[in-house]
This record gives sequence, structure tokens and C-alpha cells, in this order.
Amino acid sequence: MSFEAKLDAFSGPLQILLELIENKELEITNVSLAKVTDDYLVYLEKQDVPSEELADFLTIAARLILIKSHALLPEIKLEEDADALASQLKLYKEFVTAAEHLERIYGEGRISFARGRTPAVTEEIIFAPPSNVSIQSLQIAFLYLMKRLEPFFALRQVSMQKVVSVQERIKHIHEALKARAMMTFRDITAGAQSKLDVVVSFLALLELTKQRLVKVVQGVAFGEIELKRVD
Amino acid sequence: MNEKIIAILFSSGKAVSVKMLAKLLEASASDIPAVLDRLVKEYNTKSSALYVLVHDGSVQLVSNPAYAELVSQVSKEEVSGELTRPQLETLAIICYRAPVTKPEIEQIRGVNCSLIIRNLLMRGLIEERDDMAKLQPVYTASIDFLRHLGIGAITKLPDYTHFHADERIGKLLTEASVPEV
Amino acid sequence: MNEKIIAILFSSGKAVSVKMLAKLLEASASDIPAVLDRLVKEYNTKSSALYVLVHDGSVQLVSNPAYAELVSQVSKEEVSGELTRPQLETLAIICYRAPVTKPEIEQIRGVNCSLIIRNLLMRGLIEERDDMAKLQPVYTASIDFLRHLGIGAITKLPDYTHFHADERIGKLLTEASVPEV
Repeated sequence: MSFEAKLDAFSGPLQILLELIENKELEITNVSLAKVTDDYLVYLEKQDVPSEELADFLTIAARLILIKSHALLPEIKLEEDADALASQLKLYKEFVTAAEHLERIYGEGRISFARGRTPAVTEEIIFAPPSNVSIQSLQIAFLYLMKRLEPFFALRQVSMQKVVSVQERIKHIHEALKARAMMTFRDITAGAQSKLDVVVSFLALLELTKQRLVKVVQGVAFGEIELKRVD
Repeated sequence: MNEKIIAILFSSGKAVSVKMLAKLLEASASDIPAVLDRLVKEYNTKSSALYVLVHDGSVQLVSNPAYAELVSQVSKEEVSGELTRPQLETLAIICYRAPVTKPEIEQIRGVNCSLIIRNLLMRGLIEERDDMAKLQPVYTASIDFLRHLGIGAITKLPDYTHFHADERIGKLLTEASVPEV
Repeated sequence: MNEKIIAILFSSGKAVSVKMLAKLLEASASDIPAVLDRLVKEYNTKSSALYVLVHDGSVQLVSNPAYAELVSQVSKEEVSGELTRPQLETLAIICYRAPVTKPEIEQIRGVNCSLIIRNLLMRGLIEERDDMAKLQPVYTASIDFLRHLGIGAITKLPDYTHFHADERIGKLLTEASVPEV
């Protein structure tokens, strides 16, 4: 399957979130989001999220964890717009309905056909050179195209780096635990550059737990997470 | 005038811009929309053979979607394939909210849409153009996609007004603009 | 019945035999001539846009000869004037990457190119031939166009070797050979 086709078929993070909420027959509110946070994390852990979309999935995970923390410990302050994720999900739901409309009409096969054509080659061809074409303009056009493809090439590069980063983090934690039997999650994230970085560590941790390479203990809710080596 | 327009659209066989129509008819481009309105009313009836499709500054003469099954037996046109759910979502946002930018689409879907947009562009289902006010590319449905939906104009989509202009959706769009993590 | 026939003739784009029409309409071939007679009487009026031509057991939809001048103007407009930016880009891809298929061109431009390729063919700037290995048409610059550019061979284009062999584009094109889902 080609790079694009693979991504085209994959459900986005909001789709997953909406399904989780609707399966529990909940309204879209902060309370509901807090309730499905664990399910979402379990999904992330189990599913093979395409590396290209991992960042978006992790972003939503980070926001869910924040909302859940607030629900459990109201003294934790939410960012300026507390209901942003709920609003975004409601908006997304509107367009899920719109997409269903589109799917229905598209599926009806009521196509308006264009006028049939005879193949171009059999038509009378008149050589009509345009005035704005020269070897220089062709060269510039091709250079421009290559420049426009730059972000596209870069995107593939970044995606690749993202996979590497989770795997590297796993290796990093594993190595660190070989040196000492126990460490805390805070130790791992001490050098974190961004929230995303923290979530990548968290995901690596989930993966290690799944593989039963580490044992994780959290004494109290939102207390320090302790990692122990499984010998 | 009507018959001249039909003759032009017929011989071109594809979408003709309103500007080009005005030039060929030696008329003012500002007069064309009213003429097209009348033409559409006259042509696009339940049992007419042909439809006049008006979309995004272009006009095309096409067959009445009511005869799709019959016509598909003679048309060489390839019927475009299945659409995945993420593609349908992206198309729905573009159809109902056009012209929209990529960040606007991503805000609604919560996921990077570069590749999906590229794929839809390559399949000819959407079009990209630069928007002077927004200073970035905006996306609209292509006239070909409208043909495949069998609707004479984008406004004929179900609940178009609701999704296109609804205040609540506008408000949600503003609210959903989330600070970057 | 009349409208169905017009829709068939329109989308077919060429002459359709009476036998074929009967089959499509699930009617007896012997009934068709009378139907066509009535259709011709109704359609072929002095000011109608389209004419129904019945000749030698076949029927075809054409534009009213009264608009011949207007119609020739339409095709002239399509092949005259400067190239648009998308047309120029497509031409550049064909020059530097020839022989190249339509899906390959679309991978590089990221946009559907059917109409543009057709237009470049009509202007005689490019040529189409079947490729045995790729099992689909490939495009190259035409001899006339090379002469117009004032170069004896396509390899004389500036940066030819560099653009022709660019690795990242090569990799992109490998994916274009994967059939569309």
C-alpha cells in the first residue's frame, strides 16, 4: 500500500474519542472526556498508530490527561479555555454528520456525465507555441516544483524521526534501568523539550510495561510514578 | 443568448469560466450570472436530458443525473473509486465550508491533513487556489466532484445552509482554535 | 424517451447506431426511426443550440451549424495565448522527466492533470505514445516544440541531468506505479 493510501484509511484521534464517548452513551463534556481518558490511552497502546499521525494522537492524549487531572484534583488549573477539547469534538461531530450526507449521495451513483470525447490524438492538432515558454521558463518551473515538494519530502523525514524517537526512548529507559533497579518518571522526563516529549516518554513506558520489561507503581493518584526493573 | 451558451458549453465539453463565456459572447462578465440563473431554471428539470452545472465561477454542460445508469453504459469516463472515512470527512469540510484553508480543516479534524489533501487534489476531487486575503491556499470542491454527486450546485447539498452558515458552527470554529501544544 | 436519447448521444460523444440505441432503450430497432423523426423535428430548429444528425443508420448530437463561427472561436481560445502556471509546470515535468505517465506527472505536481495534458496535446507541444513496459500512455515533448525552443535534443535543457535523475523525485515516482485504490 502506498504511503498516502495507508494514511487515508486511518481513523483520526477525534474519531476514536467520539466513538469512545458514544459507546458509553455520554454527552460531550469535560466530565465525559475525563471518563474516557483511560480507554483512549489503552487504544493508543494497543493500536499501531501510523507514525505520521502519532503526534496528533499524543497531543489529544496530553489534553485528555490534563482534563482528567483537573476532574480528580480541581486545584490543578486548566488552561485559559477549559472546554476547548469538548468544543472541538462537538464541531468534529457536526462534520461527521456532513460526511455521512456526502457518503450517501456519493453512493447513490447519480452521476452527471461530461460530454463524451474522441481521443485527443485523432483531433486536428495545430502547433500553437505559447509566447511565454522558453528553456529558461521551463527550468524555473521545474525548480519551483522541486521547492514546492520540499515540505512533502520533509514530512516523510519527520514521520520517520518520530517512530525512531519512541523506540529510542524505550531503549533509553531500558538501558537506564539496567544500570539501576529503580527510577522515577520524573527522572526520565527531566530533560524534556516539550509536552510532546513527555508524552513520548509516557508512551515508551506503556510499551515497556506491555512487554513486561518494567513494573510501574504509582502510590497515590498523580503521585510520582516509579519504574522498577523486572528481573 | 441561452442557445449560444449551450452551443459554447457543448462544443467545449468541459467547464468554461464565466470570464471566458463573457468574452465569447461579447458581454460583460457581471451580466453572466443572471443569465446563467435563468438558464439553470430552464434547463435543470427533473426529466431534461442535460444539466447546466454552475460552480465556483465556471459552467459545464453535463447529463441529467437521473439518467446515470443508462448513460454510464456509453460513457468512457472512469467512475471514481471508493472514498475512505477520513477522505469523506475532509471532503465534507471542504464542500460545506469552502473556501477553507488547511489549518481550518485540521482544526476540525484534529489531525494533520497534508497527505489527504494531496491525495484528493490528485484525484481531481478538490481544487486549490491562492487566497489573497488569507495569504495561503484555500480549497474548494471541484466541478468534477459535483458531477459525481449529481448535484447542480454546491448549495444543493443536504443541510447546506446549516453547515455553511450556522452561527453555532462558526462559534465552535472560533472556540476550537486551540493554542499549540 | 427523447430526453434519454439526447443524454445518451451527449455522453457518448460520437455517432451511435440505431441498433445500439434500441438496445440501450430496451426498445425494438424498428421503432427507433419514428422516434428519431420526431426528435429531429423537435430539436433541429433555426435557433436551437444542438442538432440531431441522423445518417446511415447512426445518430449523432452536434452543435447547430448556425453557431459554427462561435464554436470555432471556442476551440481557438483553448489552444491560444500564454500557458498558465499549471500548464507550464506540467510541460516542464514532461520535458525533464520524459517519457513519463499521467500518474507520474500527478505525483510530482500533486494535482490532477487530465485537462492540462489534453490541452498540451491539442497545442502540439507534447506527444503521446503507448509504453509497453508501463502499460499506459507516456508523454514526451514534441519535435515541433524542441525546434521552437531552439534546441536539438531534450538533453540540452539547462540542468537536464540533474533534474532528470533527481533521486527524491525518482523515489516519489516509484510509488506512483502502485495502482490507485
